[in-house]
Amino acid sequence: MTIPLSCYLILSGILFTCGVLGFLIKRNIITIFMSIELMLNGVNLSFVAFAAQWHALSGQIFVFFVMVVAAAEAAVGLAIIIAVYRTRETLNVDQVNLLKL
Amino acid sequence: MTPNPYLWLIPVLPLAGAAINGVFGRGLPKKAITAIALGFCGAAFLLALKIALGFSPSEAPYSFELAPWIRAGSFQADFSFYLDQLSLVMLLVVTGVGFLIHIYSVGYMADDDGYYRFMSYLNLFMFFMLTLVLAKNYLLMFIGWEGVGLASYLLIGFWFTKDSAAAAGKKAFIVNRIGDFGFLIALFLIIKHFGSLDFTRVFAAVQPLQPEIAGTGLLTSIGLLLMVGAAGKSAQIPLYVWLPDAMEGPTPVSALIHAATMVTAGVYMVARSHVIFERAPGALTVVAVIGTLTALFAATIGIAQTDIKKVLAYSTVSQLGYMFMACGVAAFSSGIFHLMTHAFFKGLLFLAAGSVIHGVGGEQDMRKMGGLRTFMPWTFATMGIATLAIAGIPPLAGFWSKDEILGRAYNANPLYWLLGIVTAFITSFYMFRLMYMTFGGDYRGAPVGGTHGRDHHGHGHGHGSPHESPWVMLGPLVVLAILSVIGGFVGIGGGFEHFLAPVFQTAPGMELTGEASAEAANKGMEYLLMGVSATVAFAGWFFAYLLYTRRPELPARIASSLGGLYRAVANKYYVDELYASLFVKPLVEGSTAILWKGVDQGVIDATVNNAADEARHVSDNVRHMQSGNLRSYAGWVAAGGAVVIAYMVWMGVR
Amino acid sequence: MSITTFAIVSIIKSIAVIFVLLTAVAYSVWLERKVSAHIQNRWGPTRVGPFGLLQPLADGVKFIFKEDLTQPYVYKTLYIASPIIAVVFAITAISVIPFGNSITIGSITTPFQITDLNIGLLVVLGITSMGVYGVALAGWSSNSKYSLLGGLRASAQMISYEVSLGLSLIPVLMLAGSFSLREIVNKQQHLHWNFFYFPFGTLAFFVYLISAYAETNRTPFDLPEAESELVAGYHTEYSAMKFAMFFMAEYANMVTVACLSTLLFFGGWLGPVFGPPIVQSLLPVLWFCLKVFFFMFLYVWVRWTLPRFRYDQLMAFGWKVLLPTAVANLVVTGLVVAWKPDIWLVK
Amino acid sequence: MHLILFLFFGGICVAGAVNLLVQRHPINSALSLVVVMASLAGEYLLLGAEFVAAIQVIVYAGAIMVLFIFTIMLLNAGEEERSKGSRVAILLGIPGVAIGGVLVAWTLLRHSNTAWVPMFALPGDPRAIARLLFRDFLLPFEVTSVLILIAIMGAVVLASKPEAVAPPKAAEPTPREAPELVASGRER
Repeated sequence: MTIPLSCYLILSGILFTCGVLGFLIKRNIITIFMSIELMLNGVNLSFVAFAAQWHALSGQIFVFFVMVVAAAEAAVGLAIIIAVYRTRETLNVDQVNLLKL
Repeated sequence: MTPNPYLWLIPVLPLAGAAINGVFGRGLPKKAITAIALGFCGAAFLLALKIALGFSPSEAPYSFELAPWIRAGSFQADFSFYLDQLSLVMLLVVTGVGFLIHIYSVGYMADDDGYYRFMSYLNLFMFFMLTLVLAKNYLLMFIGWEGVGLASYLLIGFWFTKDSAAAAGKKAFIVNRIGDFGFLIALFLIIKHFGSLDFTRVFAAVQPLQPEIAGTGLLTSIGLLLMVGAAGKSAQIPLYVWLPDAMEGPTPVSALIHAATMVTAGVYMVARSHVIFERAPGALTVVAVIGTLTALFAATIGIAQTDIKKVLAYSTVSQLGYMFMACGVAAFSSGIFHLMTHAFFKGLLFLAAGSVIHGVGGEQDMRKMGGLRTFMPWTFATMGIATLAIAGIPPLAGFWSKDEILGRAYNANPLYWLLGIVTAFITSFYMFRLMYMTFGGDYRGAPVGGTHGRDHHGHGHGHGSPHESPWVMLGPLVVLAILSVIGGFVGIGGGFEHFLAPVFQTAPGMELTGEASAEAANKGMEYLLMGVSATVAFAGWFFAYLLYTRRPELPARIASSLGGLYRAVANKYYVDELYASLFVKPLVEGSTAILWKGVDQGVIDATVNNAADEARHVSDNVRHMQSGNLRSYAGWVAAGGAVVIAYMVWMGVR
Repeated sequence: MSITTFAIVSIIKSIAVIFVLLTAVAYSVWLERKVSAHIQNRWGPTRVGPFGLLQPLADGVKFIFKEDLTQPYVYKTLYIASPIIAVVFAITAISVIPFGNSITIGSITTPFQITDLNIGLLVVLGITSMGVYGVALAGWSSNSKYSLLGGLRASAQMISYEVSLGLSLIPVLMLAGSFSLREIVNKQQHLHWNFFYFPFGTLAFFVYLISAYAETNRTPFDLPEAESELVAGYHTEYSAMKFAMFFMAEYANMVTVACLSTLLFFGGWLGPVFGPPIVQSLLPVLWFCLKVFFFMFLYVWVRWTLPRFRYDQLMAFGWKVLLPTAVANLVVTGLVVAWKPDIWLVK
Repeated sequence: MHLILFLFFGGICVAGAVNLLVQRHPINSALSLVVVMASLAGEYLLLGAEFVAAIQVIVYAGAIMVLFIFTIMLLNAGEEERSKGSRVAILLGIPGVAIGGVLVAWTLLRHSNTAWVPMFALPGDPRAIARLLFRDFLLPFEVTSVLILIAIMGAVVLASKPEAVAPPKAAEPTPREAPELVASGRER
């Protein structure tokens, strides 16, 4: 009942790549934000996998920290999105390319 | 005596006064400013007196270390003070005369807007001067040296709204820099060869060296460089030009800084370094020659000046020349003796001149004075005493000190003596000329009042004739007059010299010709010389009387008959113009052409500008990367990430 | 026990539990109607069966045969998916709840629990937190103002109170030192129920209860479906079986909360046990059911006693009163556990 | 068994991730992300990190993603517009991602037979994790709590209406749940 570590890592890589791709091709700022979360999750998976391989629980601790950061990031990020939407009335990042209103 | 542990307080007290007045003075009432300035300065004076009374020669020198300052390897320079007979004399002169002049300033500057500033600067000057005097090493001395320069600059340019004052301040500062340059190099040489700047350690290292009688060497170079510094600070040829201009400052400043104390710092420094000079006869000769020439040279200029303060300024230069002459013939204690008496009578002369200027409403041209004897009797009396003193009329202070110098000079080289006697004659002449022009005859000036004079302090209340100064100004005059009368008696029979002897004693077998022959000079010779100098002084008086009271038309005739010579003298031998065309103009033009147009614009600015232009070009092209589009940023990041990954994989493969 | 037996037993247990749960849900509706009627001096359902006992059955039939309206402007996939999500998560949550000790039938001994996880409590929390999606998506996909407002209110309220809820459970975990529900119960032997650890246990219980009421959108926190302002909140546009699913989800959640209250604060199935072995293994289940029944009754009682909050009051209460209380309680409990005074911790 | 479970959850995971990219409505993307996270929790369970799995569900799926959906509902985000924004993203970014991904995958596959991970390899016992978290990682833990606090304040300031920050109001609700926001978001 064992599988190679690289399986997990490849899965994690696929998730990460999907996140990057989402960042590149998505126009909706919320979806882009979700892509970031996807990348974070991909990284989390590799953390846990490495923790399992090397029998070091600190890998899992890192996951917690990543989650905390993700939560903080989500709170602030979504607040920013709301603020942006209020001023620009759009969520399309292609239309939000000027700092000036 | 217990060496006073509060020695360090003497310089620090005026500093505190300066700080308080300088920081809070603007908002303080005038009385508080006065109290602070006088209080701190007076406290320093009292402390100095206390130390002097408790001074016992057997325990001197006494040194006190306040705090470590620079300690790098074996090199060491601390905030430490040094008290021996020499610095004690200086201490008393500086604090005493300084305190009197502080009191005088209260009256003199009473109506000035910058009163707090003035008092703060004066106190600051006191601090630096006392640091200079009390320093135990050359570095701390240099701090004081530069500090008095700063205070002098600030005070000369005290009325900085006046162009001439500001220019004079700058001139004094810059000319002093030349001297300081020499001083600094001397310090470097001392560090290099003796590894220390501490007086005792340096002198202990110099002591065993042989005098460089034939030829020159290290000590000669150090001595010459020190002399350059001293010439700058003490206004000797060729760096004397700043002192007459420094008369732009308020008169108390002229009295305190440019007559009594700061300008004598050079003499003090040379005397302090006597160990070095004694072993460098070449340097000593240079000192003597410079001193003698300066004395004569400045005195001749003094004849033709009409500005009362300028006359005194050239007189100061001349008297400083005497002091250097004394040092140059290794009669250091005579130099210091003359320094002290000179501080009394020259300070008095300046203060009295200030009183005169004050009384006639800011006029400084003697041709517009005259007959003031009746208007200001106290000023006349005190100034008369000072004039007698400086002219060398026995038994006043100047006679004793000047005579001692001349006697020593005669022993060293009669030529010095001859020039010195001529100078004494000229001195006597122009001083009495000043007296007759100012106080004799009838009043030639315009009615005083209304217009504010050059010294800015014109009186609000108009009055028609010159008037006597208030007692706060006359008090210091009287005290100084008394000192000018009796100050010379300490030197009778070599008392002063014996007091200073421990400082200037030389190692056995090292007596120089001047010193040695001075001991051997017979009494008869001495009295003869005394008689000659007294005669010369009276002769000068007589000539002045003749020319300016008996035959007032003579001076003009003499002047016209002398023609070019007179014009040269009146124009100070064109030295300023010479310096301007010789040094200043090439310097300015060189700086403009090479440094400004060539280096600054051509190289530095060009580099900066071209770099900026290039940066703008590059950024013009690169800025398209920063489109503001989030996704294109992500694209760049992804591409960059790919590069990084590729690099790392490639490294891993390799 | 072989894998096959394990699988068979598990399947049997799951079916039984789901059946019991659905029945309980149905009869808690009946209970609610009855109790509220009696509180209001009415009779409640009486027509169908004795005391109206068959009323739930009739309701079910009615739901099934009603016309299932799907409005043309809804976001269809999610409109259909959200009631399913709601009910699935509500029922799943019961899977880690232990009802009693264990029972031995023949050679097979199995606990009264579908599965015992050592992070049981976390699983319950996780599953209930997923329940928000059903409500939120229902509100959004209906494409109606009332629904959207109801959905927004519901999701905001649920995530807000989930914080207090989680924090109120931590004292219990500290006292028990385990996430396993079974172990938490076993630590409360001899009437050392967590509720009786005054004050922090008691306080934690009340914080938990209030938060749980808000979590399940029950009065006085039933703002999401406040009929006087939002018609019916997030399920305004739902009818027939889809509406029934939300209904079931709500009552299933209530049951879960009641079970958790019992397990965490009131000693679970613990109670006097006697008699032959089969009775000994069934009696705890009875105690458990009685306690749960009490909490179900409490729900109804509270509903007809307290008025509804205003929405800003609800939020202010949650963030400014309940959360600080829970945190303070947490700190106190932590200190006590670390200090271990015998007065409180008799174990 | 392990492989089957891994492939099962992994398949769901990848399907969810791809769906996130394909879907044009943000709410669908969000739901696919929830699916990804839930199946990731399954993967964590396979690795034995049960506590991480539970937290993953509670925090990520239960809180963060709810926040996302909440925002989508609040802003009433519609279908994505197919605007042409960036050539760079297409011309540089996607090849970059492709190259990076391929390189990483290639590297991983080259070393694929080095380490094998058994099922439930490292039991992430809550007790052990707590011990580690509150002893060895106490400082980072406290730092992250400060971070969270700052994030909360930032979110409140950013999301509250400009005029809502200054004037004193009775019982100011937390902005992201504020009813007036709900109303205004809907009205737009």
